[in-house]
Formats: sequence, C-alpha cells, structure tokens
Amino acid sequence: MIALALDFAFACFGAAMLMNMWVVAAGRTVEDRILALDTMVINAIALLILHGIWAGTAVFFEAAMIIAMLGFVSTVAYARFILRGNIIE
Amino acid sequence: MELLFASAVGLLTACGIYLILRRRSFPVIIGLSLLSYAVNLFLFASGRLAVNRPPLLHEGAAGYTDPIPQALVLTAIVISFGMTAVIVMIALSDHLTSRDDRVDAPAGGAADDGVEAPAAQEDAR
Amino acid sequence: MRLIRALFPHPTLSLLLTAVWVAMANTFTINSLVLGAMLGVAIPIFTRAYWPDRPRLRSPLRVAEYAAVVLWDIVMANIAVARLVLFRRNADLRPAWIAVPLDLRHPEAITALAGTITMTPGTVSCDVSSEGRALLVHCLHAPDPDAVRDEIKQRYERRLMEIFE
Amino acid sequence: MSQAAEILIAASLAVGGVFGLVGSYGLIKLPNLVMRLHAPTKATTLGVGGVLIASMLHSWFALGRFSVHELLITMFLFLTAPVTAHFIAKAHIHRRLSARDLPAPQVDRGWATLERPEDGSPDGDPGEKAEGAQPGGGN
Amino acid sequence: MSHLPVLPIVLPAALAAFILMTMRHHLELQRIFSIAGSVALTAIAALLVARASDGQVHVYELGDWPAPFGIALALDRLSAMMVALTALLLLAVTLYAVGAGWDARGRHFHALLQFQAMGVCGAFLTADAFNLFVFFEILLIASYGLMIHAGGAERLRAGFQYVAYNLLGSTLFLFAMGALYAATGTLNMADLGVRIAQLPAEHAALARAGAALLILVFAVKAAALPVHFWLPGAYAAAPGPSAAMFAILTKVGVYAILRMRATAFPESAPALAGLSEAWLLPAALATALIGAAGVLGARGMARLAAFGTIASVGTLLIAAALFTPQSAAAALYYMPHSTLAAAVMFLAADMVTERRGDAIAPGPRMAHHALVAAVFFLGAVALAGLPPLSGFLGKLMIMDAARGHERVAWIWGVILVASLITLMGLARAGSDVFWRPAEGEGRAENREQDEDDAAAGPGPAAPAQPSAALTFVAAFALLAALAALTVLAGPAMRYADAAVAQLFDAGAYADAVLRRP
Amino acid sequence: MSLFLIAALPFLGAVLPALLVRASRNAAAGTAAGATALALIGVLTHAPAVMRGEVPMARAPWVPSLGLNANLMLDGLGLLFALLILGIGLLIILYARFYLTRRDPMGKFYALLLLFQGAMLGIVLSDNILMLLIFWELTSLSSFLLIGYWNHLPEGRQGARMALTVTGAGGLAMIAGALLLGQAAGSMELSDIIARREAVQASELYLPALILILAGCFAKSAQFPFHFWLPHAMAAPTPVSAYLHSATMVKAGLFLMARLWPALAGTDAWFLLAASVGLITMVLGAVTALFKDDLKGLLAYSTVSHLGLVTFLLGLGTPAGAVAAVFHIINHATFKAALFMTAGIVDHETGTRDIRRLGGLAAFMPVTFLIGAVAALSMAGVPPLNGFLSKEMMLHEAAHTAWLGSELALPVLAGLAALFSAAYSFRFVAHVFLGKPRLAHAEPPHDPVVWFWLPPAILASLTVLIGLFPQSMAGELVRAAAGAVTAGAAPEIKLKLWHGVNEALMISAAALAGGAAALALHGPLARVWAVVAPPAAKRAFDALVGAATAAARRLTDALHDGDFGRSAAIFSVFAAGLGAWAWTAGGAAPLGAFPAALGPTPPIPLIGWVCLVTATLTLTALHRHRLLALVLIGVTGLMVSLTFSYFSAPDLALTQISVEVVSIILLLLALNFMPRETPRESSAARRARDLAAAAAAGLGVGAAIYAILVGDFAFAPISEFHLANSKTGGGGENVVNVILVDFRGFDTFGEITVLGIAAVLIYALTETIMAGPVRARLLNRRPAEPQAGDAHPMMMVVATRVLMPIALTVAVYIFLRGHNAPGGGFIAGLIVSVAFVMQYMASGFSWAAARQRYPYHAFIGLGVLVAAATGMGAWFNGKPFLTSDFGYVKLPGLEKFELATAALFDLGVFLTVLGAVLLALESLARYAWRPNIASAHPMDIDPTRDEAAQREEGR
Ligand code: NA
Ligand code: NA
Repeated sequence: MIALALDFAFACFGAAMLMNMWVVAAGRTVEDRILALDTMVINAIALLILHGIWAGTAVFFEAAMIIAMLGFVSTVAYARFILRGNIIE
Repeated sequence: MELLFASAVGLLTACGIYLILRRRSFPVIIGLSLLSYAVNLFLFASGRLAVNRPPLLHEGAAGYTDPIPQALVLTAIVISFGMTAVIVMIALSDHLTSRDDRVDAPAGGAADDGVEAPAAQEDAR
Repeated sequence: MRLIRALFPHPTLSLLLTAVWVAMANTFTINSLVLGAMLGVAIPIFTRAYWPDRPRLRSPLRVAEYAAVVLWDIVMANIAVARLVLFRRNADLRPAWIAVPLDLRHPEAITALAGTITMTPGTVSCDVSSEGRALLVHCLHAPDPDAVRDEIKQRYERRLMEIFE
Repeated sequence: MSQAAEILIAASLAVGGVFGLVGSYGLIKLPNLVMRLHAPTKATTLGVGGVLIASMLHSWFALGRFSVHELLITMFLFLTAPVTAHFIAKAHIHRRLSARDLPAPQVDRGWATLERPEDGSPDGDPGEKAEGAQPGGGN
Repeated sequence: MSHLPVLPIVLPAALAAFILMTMRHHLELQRIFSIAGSVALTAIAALLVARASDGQVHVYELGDWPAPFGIALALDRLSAMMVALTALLLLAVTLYAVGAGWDARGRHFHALLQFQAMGVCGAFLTADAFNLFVFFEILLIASYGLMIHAGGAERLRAGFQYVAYNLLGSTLFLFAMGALYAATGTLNMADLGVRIAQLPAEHAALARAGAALLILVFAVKAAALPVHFWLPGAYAAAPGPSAAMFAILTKVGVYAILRMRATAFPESAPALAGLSEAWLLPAALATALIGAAGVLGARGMARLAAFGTIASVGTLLIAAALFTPQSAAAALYYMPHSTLAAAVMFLAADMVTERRGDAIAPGPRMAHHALVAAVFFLGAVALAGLPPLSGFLGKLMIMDAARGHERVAWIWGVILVASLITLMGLARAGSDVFWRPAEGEGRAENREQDEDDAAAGPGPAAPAQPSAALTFVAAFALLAALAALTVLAGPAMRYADAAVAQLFDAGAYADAVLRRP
Repeated sequence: MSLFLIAALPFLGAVLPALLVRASRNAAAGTAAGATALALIGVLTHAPAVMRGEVPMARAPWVPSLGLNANLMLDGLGLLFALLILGIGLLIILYARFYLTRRDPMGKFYALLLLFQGAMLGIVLSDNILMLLIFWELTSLSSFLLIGYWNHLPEGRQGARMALTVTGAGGLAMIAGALLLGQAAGSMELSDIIARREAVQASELYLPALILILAGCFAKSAQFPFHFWLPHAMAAPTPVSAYLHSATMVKAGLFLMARLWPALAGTDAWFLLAASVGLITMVLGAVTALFKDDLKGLLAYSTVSHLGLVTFLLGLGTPAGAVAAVFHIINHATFKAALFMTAGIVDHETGTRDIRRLGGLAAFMPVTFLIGAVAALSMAGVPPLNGFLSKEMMLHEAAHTAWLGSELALPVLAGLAALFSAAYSFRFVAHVFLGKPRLAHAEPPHDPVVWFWLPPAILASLTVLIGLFPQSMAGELVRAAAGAVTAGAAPEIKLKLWHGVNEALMISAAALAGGAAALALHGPLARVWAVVAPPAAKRAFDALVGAATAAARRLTDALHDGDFGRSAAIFSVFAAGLGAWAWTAGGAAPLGAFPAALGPTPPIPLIGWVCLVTATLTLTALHRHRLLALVLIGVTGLMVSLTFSYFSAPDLALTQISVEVVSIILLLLALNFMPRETPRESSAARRARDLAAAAAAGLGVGAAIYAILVGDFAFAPISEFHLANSKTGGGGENVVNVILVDFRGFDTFGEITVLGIAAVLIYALTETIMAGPVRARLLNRRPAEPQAGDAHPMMMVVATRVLMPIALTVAVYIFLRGHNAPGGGFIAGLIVSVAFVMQYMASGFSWAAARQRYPYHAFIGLGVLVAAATGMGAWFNGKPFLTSDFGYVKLPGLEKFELATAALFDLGVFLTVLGAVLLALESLARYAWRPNIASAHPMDIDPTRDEAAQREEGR
C-alpha cells in the first residue's frame, strides 16, 4: 500500500514538475516564470523526500533542507532585480 | 538511462558552446556555466552511475558508488565558481570601462596608430 | 540584568536555535542538547547587530494557540482552494484586492500576519502601505471582500496583538 | 508495522501528492499572475507537508528511527514562502499595475511598491551616515 | 623526513596569505616580503636542484597516504630545474615590478605574484594528474589577476577573452580527466602510465581520446596552433612584468606534455603508439611560423614580444613533439632560454612603452636610452636565436635532434625560416623604435600632442618611477642568466641529458612514486 | 699567447670603450687600439711556428653532445686572415679616430668595431664548424649595428636591415649546411672535416650541404644574386666600410670557401656553382662599378667584382687557383682598404662623395691623390703593383680552363671583367683627382692631418712593396695560407712580377687599354648603361620584404583580430575532431551491447531529463532576454543538483544548490549594470557555423559519456582503497569528505587558494576601476528601469532576522557533520555566505556591512593560513604536509566527541569560502554604491519608528 501511495505521490509531483516546467519555458511574464521556478523548487523538495522514503534513507534530508532554506534567496533576488535593479543596494 | 544521461550532457555541452560563441559577454558567461554543468556531470559519471549507493559508510550497505569522481567534481565546482565570479567581474568592469559588453576586441587588438612601413615605403619618402 | 541581556539578546531565538539543532541532529541526546544550547547562546550574540530591537513575546501560550488556529485554517483553506482550482471555471472566480488597515505596529508582528495571510490558501499579502499601516491582500475568490478583511483582523490580527504588543 | 501506520503513511502521501499536483495545476489554469500566486501555497503547505509527515511516520514505523528533522523543512517553507510570494507580487505590481488597479490603503498615502522614489531610497537623509558606511572602506 | 619538495608550494601560498592578512595597505612592506619570499624560493629551488642531482625521484606523500591513493609530489631533475627557473623569473619580475612601480598601479600585485609562483611550482612538482589540474587553475587565476592588474579598457577586454578561453581549456582538462579515470580508475600519473600500458584493447579508445585531449589542453597552455589564439591579445595587453612572468606559463604546458608523454602516456603502450606526434609536430611547426609572422607583422612592442613567445614556444614544441631522448634534452635546454628570452622581451617592451608608447612606428627617438636599447637588442638576439646567446645553441640542438626524422627537411626549414622572419621583424622593430626619428620630430606642437596622449592614455604616465635602476637590474639579471646558460651550455646539457634519462625512465619514476620494490 | 686569449682580446677591448662612453675620444681609441695591438702581437708570436707548418691549437669542450667545442686553431689560412683583421683593424682604429666627428659617440663606435673584430677573428680561428657559425652570425649582428651607426639616416637603417637580412638568411642556410656537413664528415671539427674529403664527397648529404654552405658564403661575400646588400651597406661610416666591406667581413665567405676547400672543392658541382657565380659576379660588379657616381658605390661594386674574382678562383678547384685566390685576398685587402680610406678623406674634406661634383683634387690634396692613385692603379692591375700580380694569375687560370664546354668563354669574360676593372679604377683617379676642380669651395680642400692619411698611406705603400717584392713580402704567407687551403696540395710557388709574355699578359694589356678607352667613352657608355642596366636588386628586395611584412601582418591580424567566437569555435571543433580521431585511430572502438546496468528508465529521471532539456533548450533559444536566461539557468542548476542526488551524490547536490544561489546573485548583481537584452547581431551563416561547432562538441561529449556509462573500468578504481580506509584511516564515514580533507586534501588546499585568489582579484579589480573615470560615471548613473519603492521591505528584513541565525546554526551542523554525513566546510561556508547575502538583500549592503566587524581579506588570509598551518602541523609529528590525526574525546556528562585535525583544515576551507564570497559580493556592491543608497535603518517602512518619531515631535 505504501509503495502504491509512493508511486502515486511520485506521479503527482512528477506531473507537477512538468507543469512547472511548462510555465517556466512558456510563461507569459518573467514573474510567472519566477513563480513557476519557485514552485518547482518546492516540488523538488517533495521529490527528494519521497526518494528518501523510497530508499529508506535520510541522506537526502540535508539537500532538501538546504533547498528549502536557500531556494527562496534566488527567487527573492530575481524579484528584487525586477523591482530595483540592484539586489543588494 | 545511459542514453538519457549522455544526451543531457551532450545537450548541455552543445548549448554551452553555442552560447559561448555569441558576441556579448553575458551569454558567454551563461554558456560557460552550462558547460561547467556538462563537465561536472561528465566527470561525475566517469565513476559510473549508481542509484541509492551514496558513499556514506554504514553497516549493511549494499555497496557504494565511486566516491573519487564526486570529490573531483566538488573541487571542480568550487574552482569553477571562483572562475565564474572572476569572469563576471571582468566582464562587468570591461563593460563599465569601455561602455559596451562586446566580447570581441577592437580590430587588430594592437595600438593601430602609425602604420609605418617596411623599408620600401620609407625609402619612397 | 545587563549581563543577561548581553548573553541572551533574543531568548526566544536562543530556544528556537536549540530546538533547530536538536531537530537537525535528529536524536534527542545530551550531546545534541548541550551543543544546541551553546549555539543558541553564541549565535544570537554573534548576530545581535542585525536584529537591533527586541520584540517582546507576551505569552507563549498564545503563540501555541495561534499556531493551532493557523494550522487548522491552512488545512481547511487548502481544501477550499483546491476545490476552487479544480472545479470552478476561471470566469466564475471572483478575485479581489483588499486593503487591510493594521493596528499592529511591530514589523515582526506585521510580518507574522502577512505570512499567515499568505500561507492560508486563498489570500496572499502582496504589499504594505507607504507608512506600513495597511496590508494589500489579494483574494482568489472573495464575493464579499470586506468579510475577508474583517476575518483577517478578527482571527489573526487580534491574536497577534495579544502576542506582540 | 501496523496496518494503521501504513494507512496513515499512505494517506499522507496521497494527500501530499494531490495538493502538490493541484498547486502546480493552478499555476497553469488560473488566468493571471496574482491569482496564480495562490496556487503554490498548497504545494508548500499540504503538498510538501503531507510528504514530510509521511517521511516522519515512515521513519518511526517502518525503519524504527526517531525522526523529526522533517519539521525543519516545514519551518523553512513557512518562513520563506510568504516572502517569495510577497516579492513576486510586488514585482508584478511594479511591472504591470498602477494605483488605479488597487484599492486605496486609506490610512496611508499609497502602496509602498508604487512609491516612485526620485533617486534611490525614499529614506531621506542621504550623505551624512553614508560616508562612514561606505562598503569596502575598511577592507 | 624532508619537507623540501612541498616548500615551493606552501611558502608562496602562506606568504601571499600573510600579505593579504597583515599588510594590505603597506606597499613597502609588501615589497620587502615579496622580494624576500622570492629570494627564499630561489634558495629553496637551489636546494631542490642539489637534492635532485642525486638521480633519485624524491617522493613526498601528502597526508602520508601512499600514491596512487593520496597525492604525491615527485621531485626529479626536471621538476627541480623548472622550479629553479620559476624562482629566478619570479625574483626578476618582482624586482622589475617594484622598480617600475607597476605594483603600485593596482592592489595585491605581490600576493597575486606569489600565488602565481605557488601554482607554477605545484604544477611542476605534482605527480597526480588531477592535482595538476588544481595547480593549473591556481596559476591561471593568479595570472588573470596579474593580467588585468591596473585595468584599462583594452586590458579588460583582452582579459575577458583570456579568461574565457582558458575556462574552455580547463573544461577540456576535466573532460579528458574524466575519460582517463573512466578508462583506468586512477589519477596518479605514474599509475596512469602503468595501467595504460596494460590496457585491454576494448578500453583503448577511451584512453586514447582522453590522452589526446589532455595533451591538447597542455597545447592550449603552451599556445600551440590552432589553440594559441588566447595568447597574443592577452600577453600584449598585460602589464609588462606580468607578461614577463607569464613567459613561464607556456612552459608549464610544454613541461606537462613532456611529463605526461613520458610518465602517463608511454608511447610503448599499444593503445597510445604514435598518438601525440601525429598532430603535435605539424601544430608545432605551424606555431613557430605563425609566431614568426606575428613578429614581422607586429604593430606594437608588446605584441611583438607576444608573438616572439609563440615563435619560441613553437620551436620548443617541435622538440617536445619529436620526443626522442635527444630532442627532449634539447627541449630542456631550450626551455629556460625561451622563458628568459621572452621575459626579457616583455620587459624591454614595457621599458619602451613607458618611455614612448607601444607602437612600432616613428615616435620620439630612443637613441639616448642606451640601456633600454641594450636590453631590447640583447633580448632580440636571444629571441631570434642568434649567437652568442643560448637560443642559437638550443636551435642547433633541436635541429641536431631532428636529424634522421622523416620530416627533417620540414623541421629544419621551419626552424630556419622562422628564425629569419623573426630576425627581420625584430630588426624592423628595433630600427623603427630606437633609430628612426618621428616625422617632424622636435616641433613643439608634436610634443604637446604627446603629452596629451600620455595624460589620456592608461598606464604609463601615472606614478613616478621609484627606481629605474632596479628595472635594469632585473632585465640584466635575466640576460646574465641567458649568458650563463650559453657559457655553461656543457654542464647545462649534461644536466638536461641526465634529466631526460630520468624522465624517460618511467619505470624508476613509477617505482618511486608507487613505492614498488 | 693562448689562442683563447687572442680571440678574447677584442671582446675585452669592446667592453672597455663601452664603459668609456663618456671618456675622451682618445681614451676610447687608445683602448681599442691597445687590445687590437695586443692580439696582433699574440698572433705574431705564433707566426713562425705556423710558417713552419705547425698548427697551434687551443681546445675546450663546450657542448660535446652537440659536437660544439670551443676549439681554436691557427693554420696558415687563419694566420693570413688574422693578420689582415688585426693589422688593418689597427689602421682603421687610427683612421676612425680622425674620421668621426665630435657628435659621433666614439666609445660606442669602438665597442662595436671591436665586437665585430672579435667575431671575425673567431671565424678565422675556429676549428669547430659550429663555433665558426656562432662567430659568423655575430659578424652579421655587429655589422648590423655598425652599418646602422648613423641611424638617424634612413639609408643607415635600411642598409643595416638589408645587410642583416641577407647575411642572416645566408647564415641560417649555413647552419643547415654545417649540420649536414658535420653529419657527412662524422665530426664538427674543421680539421676532421678537411681530412675526410672522400667521406664527405661520397655522402648523399654532400650536395645539399654544399648548396647551403655556398649560399651562406655567397650571401656573406656579396656574390650574385645576393650582392645587392653591399652597396647599401655603404651608408656606414667610411672606416666601417673600409674594414668590413673590403678587408674583413665580406671576406668571411671567401674564408669559409677556402677553409672547406679541401673537403668540398674538386667536384663538378663545386666548380659549376662557385666558379660560375664568381665569374658572373666579377663581370657584373665590374660593369656596374664603372657607372656608379658615388665614390663609395663605385668601390662597393668593385669590391663585389673582386670578391667574385676570388670566388671564381676558389671555384676552379685547382691548387693554382687556390694560390691565386689567397694572394688576391691579400692584395685586394690592401688596395681596397686604402681606397675606401681615401674616399673617406675626400668625403671628409670636400663634403661630398659624388664623382660628378668632384675633380682636380690632386692640386689641393697631393698626398691623398698619391695614395689614391697608387691604390687605384693596383686595383686596375697595372704593373708593378700587387693587384697586377694576382690578376695575372687569375687570367692565367681562366685562359686554361673550359667552362660550360667552351674554351673561350672564360678568358673572354675574365678579360672583360679586367677591362671594366681598369676602367673604373682609372675613373676613380681621373674624375676625382684630375681634370678641373668642379666644386666651388669657400676654403679649398686640403690634405688632412698626417694621422688621418697615414693608414691609407701604409696600405698603399704595401701595394707597391708587394708588387715589387712579392716573394719576400708575401711569399711565405701565401705559401702557408695556400698550403692550408689545399691541404698541402699547393704547388711549390714562387711569386714573381714577371712571368714572360703569355696569354694572361696579353689579355691584361688589352684590358688596360680597353679600360682607358672605356673611360674615354664614359659619357656615351653611361647613357647606354642607363638603358640596359639590370633592374636594381634593391627594389626587388624591398618589394619582397615589404610584401612579406604586409603578408605577415595581414595574416596575423586576420587570424588574431580579437574575434573570440572564431577562436573558440576553432578550439571546440579541433578538440572534437582530435577526440574523434584519437578514438577511432586505434581501430577498435566497441561501444558494447545496449546497457542494462542502470536498468530501464523510471519515470522520475525521465521527467528530470525533460525539465533539464527543456530548460536548456529554452535558455539557448531565448538567451537574449538576460533575466529570463538567469531564471532558466536556475532550473538547469536545480535539475543538475537533483541528478547528483539521484545518483548517490548528496554532497554534490548540496554544493551545487549553494553555489547556484550565490552564482545567480552574482550574475544578477552584474546584470544590473549591463544591458538587459543581448542584441541580435549574428548573421545566419555565423549562427550556422556556431551551431555546427556546438553540435560537434555536444556529439563528442555525449558519445564519450555514453561509451563510459556502458563500459566498465578496466582495472579496479583507486577508490576502493578510499572506501576501505576512510573510517579507519581518515576517521570519517562520508568518504567524499574524507577524500576532500584528507586523502586528497592537497587538492582542496589548492581549491581554496583558487577561491581566495578569485576574491582578491575581484577586490583588486574593483579598487582599480573605482580609482578611475568609471567611478564618476557610476555615481551619475540612473537606473536602467524605473525602480519600485520600498527598497528594503519589512517582510524580508523580519524573515532574515530569524533565518540568518538559523542558517548559521545549520551551517555549524553541516560543518561538523561533514566528516560523517553530507556537508563540510565548503558547503557550510556557502550557507553562511548566503545568510549574509540574505541580510544584504534585506537591509542593504551598507547597513549590513556597517555591522560587519571583520575584514573579509582577513577571512581569506586566515583560511589559507589555517589550512596551511594544519598541514604544517604534521611536520612536528615527523609526517608529511597535511597528514591528519583524529581521536575521540569524552567529556564528563557527555557522549564521546570525535576530534580530527581534518576538521581544522576544513575550518580553513570554511573561512576562505566565506571570506571569498563576501569579498566578491562586497566588491560588486561597491559599483552600485552611491551616497544616497546607504540606509540608517534596517527597513524602509517601520511603523514603530514612525510612531517613535511622532512621539519625539510631539514632546
Ligand atoms: Na495564501
Ligand atoms: Na605589456
């Protein structure tokens, strides 16, 4: 049952990833693409954790945590760039 | 899977090279970044790929993937990060100094003042 | 007293960091607790300059209550919004901008409110006003925007006022 | 592992998957950026949340390993997601909206993003502290 | 336990770090420490040469891990000689930079110079192929800093190209490294050699491609055709002393070719037979010719020196391509010559540029700068490979070594024709720069014009010259080294022969590095 | 006196005048003369022995492996030349002291002259052909400087370059020839080569060696078709011409022909080449000389002609010819040097060398006239002067030799040359000294001081003495020299004035008469000559050099035109091609069966692949939109990091993510100052080219990695050792980290150095840029696009206040755990850096940096030093650099801790990374810095602050 649910979750987040990719590649505005990238990062975290469950290991935790902690910095940087040009004025 | 990996690395290389051949510093830098992804993956794969075999020693492990390429890639990533920072700064400084971000040097590259001449021309004076 | 303040510029933060450390170590051992506590003391001292004014948390109990409310709302709102996204045609959605005037004054408090608004699906806090006395919130589907504003003020801001001010 | 634990884990996974998918689907489906901005919140909250809970439960019940560090990821997401949404919204407002598109804040003269500073910071008093704080001076 | 082999790496690194940490704002202190460090490095190098002269390969296992698992340094005659050359050049360049005031035109010149020395010495000493990559990167990134030192539009543009091109080179290095590791599962050069020699046929293709590409990377560093394009612009735009220091960088490439071909890619291995020479020799010949043509066609002094460097590297590469014991010995003799001669030429170019601008065109006459003229003339003699300086002997040796090669006519022809073209170019430049008066020289408005140019242009005018004497000391020290190389050609050649015998004895190298009984 | 000392004396003498640049003219001349005289005495001490047939030697090995040795010998030929070089040198030194004016730097002149003298002496004393080559080239170099002595004159510069080019080219041919000859003879020693005639001439290398050596000799001795440089070398000061271009340098080619005569002469090839070229040169030079109006031009062509004569004699390959050649070398040296000096005196006194403007000088300058007349008549071959004797010998040989199958050709042509020789010699006397004076002088010219005319007078008297008493004056010397040239085959000769009436005498008489007639008809003949004269070789040479220079410039400029794209494309294609060639050249390149190692592809990697490929392709297609490119590269980076994760490389994934963030920050910071769009500026053809190059590289890399993945290691990889020893030897479970900080810690040491250098470089660059004009431009810069309000939003500031301490905690964790779990100093450093970046983004750089207590430089320096010191710590244990140690510590109340020196090393890594990233960012931030962006507050909008302000106001 867990295996099935795992496959289901993989499928969901995988499909989500593809949808994100679609928006990143063909989004109408840069803000859309940034948003999609940010979502993609979140989906990636989910995939990493799922992979950890599947493999029965915690070695992916650090990667997921770092993505969660640092991923937003680049998103903010993109947005700040649009807002101000200079991102660390 | 091998084909997927190989085609991705090949594509990264090709796109990297294509961007490097553009005439402005910014795409060149982006191209170099793509190229460094490609080479990192290449070097990484030189130890062959394995799923769920991280080289973290623990009891009952089914096996470990080759840790050497990982260490090499880590070194390579760090170095290429330093290099990227440097080339970004040089490109920026160049842009600020010469007010354009072209990659190509002005024709000749050398001081073009005073085309002088071989003996024959001098003689003509 | 001054010594204590110098050692614990942000006591709550110190606790948080200790907890983070223990969670990260993922084992509740003496070692991790001691080390976590050491960091909980050291790091706030090290970063004190970047967090100059100390917000006071009035009541830890209220914090827990607030967290529970928010978590519940998140679950509920998630379901509601998922239904909106999945089953309602875009044309039937009634998005709205609302301005939420603030009684909160502390940046930490305002941020907590804005964060709460965003994390509960259906509303996103998009901007603050020029003097920081109002939040600009976007609602995905708000046939009655004023009700949303009032609920925000009632449900979240009021609780935060109690925690922070 | 008990049947209940298995069901719990599977359910968490399923819930996580569904909300993750809905979040990204919304990103495609919804008609404009501010509306799309609502979608990913689901992925960050219940989507990832479900997976993290599943992971914790799986550690406890399937692997017999105490694990709470997944909570940290949730904490980070809760800390950062509002900020990113805020910034993306601000970028959108800056790029594509004007004061007419938005309700007036009433208590203040306008929205911060739309305040067009003459030059740089709206924060008045230039110069005076500036010299002392020039970066690189001390290095 | 003697730690001598690691000192040429650790000393400059620690010194540079120390300079960064404690004397960022004290140029005088930096100068003192930098010069002292260079002197110390020279002394260490002398000890290394003495140590290496016993004919043993001295292995230093870093971290006390045996090769090939850990990284080992290997000191033999060849590496000792190259370190000594580096130290000598570093000392002269440091003195020149101080004398000419170049170190005051930007920040951190001395730290970068020391880092450069660290990278170069490391490249010469390491016995590990990936560690070689790391040292390549160190020497490269230091050279980026030295190249763009003092800024200016032309320099920065050239700098960008230099960095970008070398990043391509570094990338190729990693590709090649990956292929080699994938084929052999090792990184140590000696171990690579041992394994490649036993490589089963089905793995040969990968090893061949890796080996060929790695040699290509070294050819890039050496500036061989058609991957030399990075050099002229970069070296010409670099500050004089930086360019002079860079004279050793191309030699790192040649060194690596020699070392790798002898140690890691033995021609005796069936997989690699005839692999390198097939393309390296034509490339070397073309390099010599294009370098010579560049000298003849150069419009500026710095570019002249840059193409002169290419020409001499081409000649050197011919010897490296032939790769017989005799040709390798000739290469080892020609190597210091080529380095020092190119360095002198860059210093001469800088001296001229500081006084009358870079252009090889009528300008203020240099007739009264007899010392500058002497530096240029002697440098030109060296670079063109004319007697009495060592270049002539080196070329003779290389030609002598090419006897019996099936393409001897090509080799001799190219060496001689390239010499002639170089000679013509240098004579033209020398007579135009030092002899030929400007049109209407002496007219007042002309002089004003010059002053305006000087004020507007980058570089020359700005700082006062602290000590012209020091610049001449540096230049003449290099020339004296060239003279010594000539007079002591006999002992030098004996050393080179011994070094080559050691280099070609891959078995002994592997025995020492891999601790084989 | 040792031959070494003799050879060294001129060089020592060259140093002294060079050092005496500022000393008096007499001092310079005196030292030069002293050195020369000393050397001359040295040579003379050996003369008796040499005359006896002994060959004094001095030998010293130099580069034995090359066959190059500093071996000197003094045989008859060497003695003859040494005497000429030093004897005439002495006269020239005296002459030049009065010839040069006060404006000419005397010290430099004598230094160069002695340098040349030394080189020349070296040639004639060498017993080693490579040694000879060295001196040979040295004469070219020193003569370049001497000809260009008056370098303010264009003629001087051009003449010098032409001479250098021609003789230099000849010298290079000589190098090849000498090497071949040495190979054929099996020795580089001249004495050996001479002794191995049969071996040399039998060798297949003989002909190429002969051609190359003769080419060198002809170029040096101004033989047709290389003769044209000599007249242009007349731009040199006259003492130089008199020395180099009559007595010494131009004779070097003849010397070498004579030197190698025993080994090379006597074959048809030798005869055909040398005799023919000599003959042609002799005639051509003589004819041309007659029509030169420049006094030195006339002498130059006459020299060409006489050199041709000697070449012709040597080319005959007969002992008698060799004797005549040797004798004529002596005679020519005496009369020609005298003539040059005379011409110099005339020039010096009248201010012109144009024969058309001269005339009747005999009346004003009787001594000069006498000297000139005697020397010129000797040159004309008028008895009883010495020129007559050797010319007779030449004519005699010509009359008895067939050439190109004709018995008559040689006597006729030789006679013709003699005729013109007589004609121009007569002209030298008649048109300069006789006839009416043509120059209107304010002050009539007069004979110079005695020291000035003494040198030519001595030489002129020698022509008389040798002519009258040939055997006693020169007989022994000629015998000895000829004996050396012919290797003892010279006939027993007796030089005498009168040989009776023979063909030679008849031809000679006819030539003299014809010469007188030709002079009488000079005017009409000159008009004819103007029409039929062969084109000036100089023009062809100039055109050639000019074309070569232009071509070289065009080629190199076109190739090195700063087009980065092209050079990079060439690199890519060449690398791909080389790799493919190397791959296939070995024949077998099996790819193996289709793989199953990794099994069938699960969907998740496929999705990752789709994302990676889509992002990369989209990025490439849309790269002009730069911000978008950065967003897309973020996706690519994320996918790469997920790839690392998937394939069991958690450390790589962590590193990749952290580096990605910092890189994007860096690029965004830079993009702020750059155009937001890349213009469309590549032609379709260029894009196609670039696509092709890209495809080549991509295919190559893809194929290689595919081959790698489907194959396996041929040998067990070294990493088995690392896996086995990581825990026991390195004390860590994370093998990658143990490799980084222990097994291969030296790589890491280098890697952090790179990072440190990068930051230092960036800092230095920024300092430089900000010290220049860019600073003002930046300060006046307006934002590229309108800026939004609220530069430091409250939410970000507050989030950072919480996140930064947590991030530091995480960094500590990652750092400490790195040895056993994914992480380590590098990633920790990056996390802390990003934490600071967060802070900078939140509250602005100025605000944050003002709270930063430690200079980043110190971090970098400290990091490298800590790493180095950790490495050196092992020295005190008697272990190599970077040897690690670890142990477990138990503190009361706590579980055991592991302490490893590797952690200290990792701390160095951490510090360097942190310092480097922050220094780089700080430097970038300096570009953006303007006085008004510094903020006093962490956030722009803060209601509490406003309320506090209002309270303040209200009070
Ligand atoms: Na929300
Ligand atoms: Na330069």
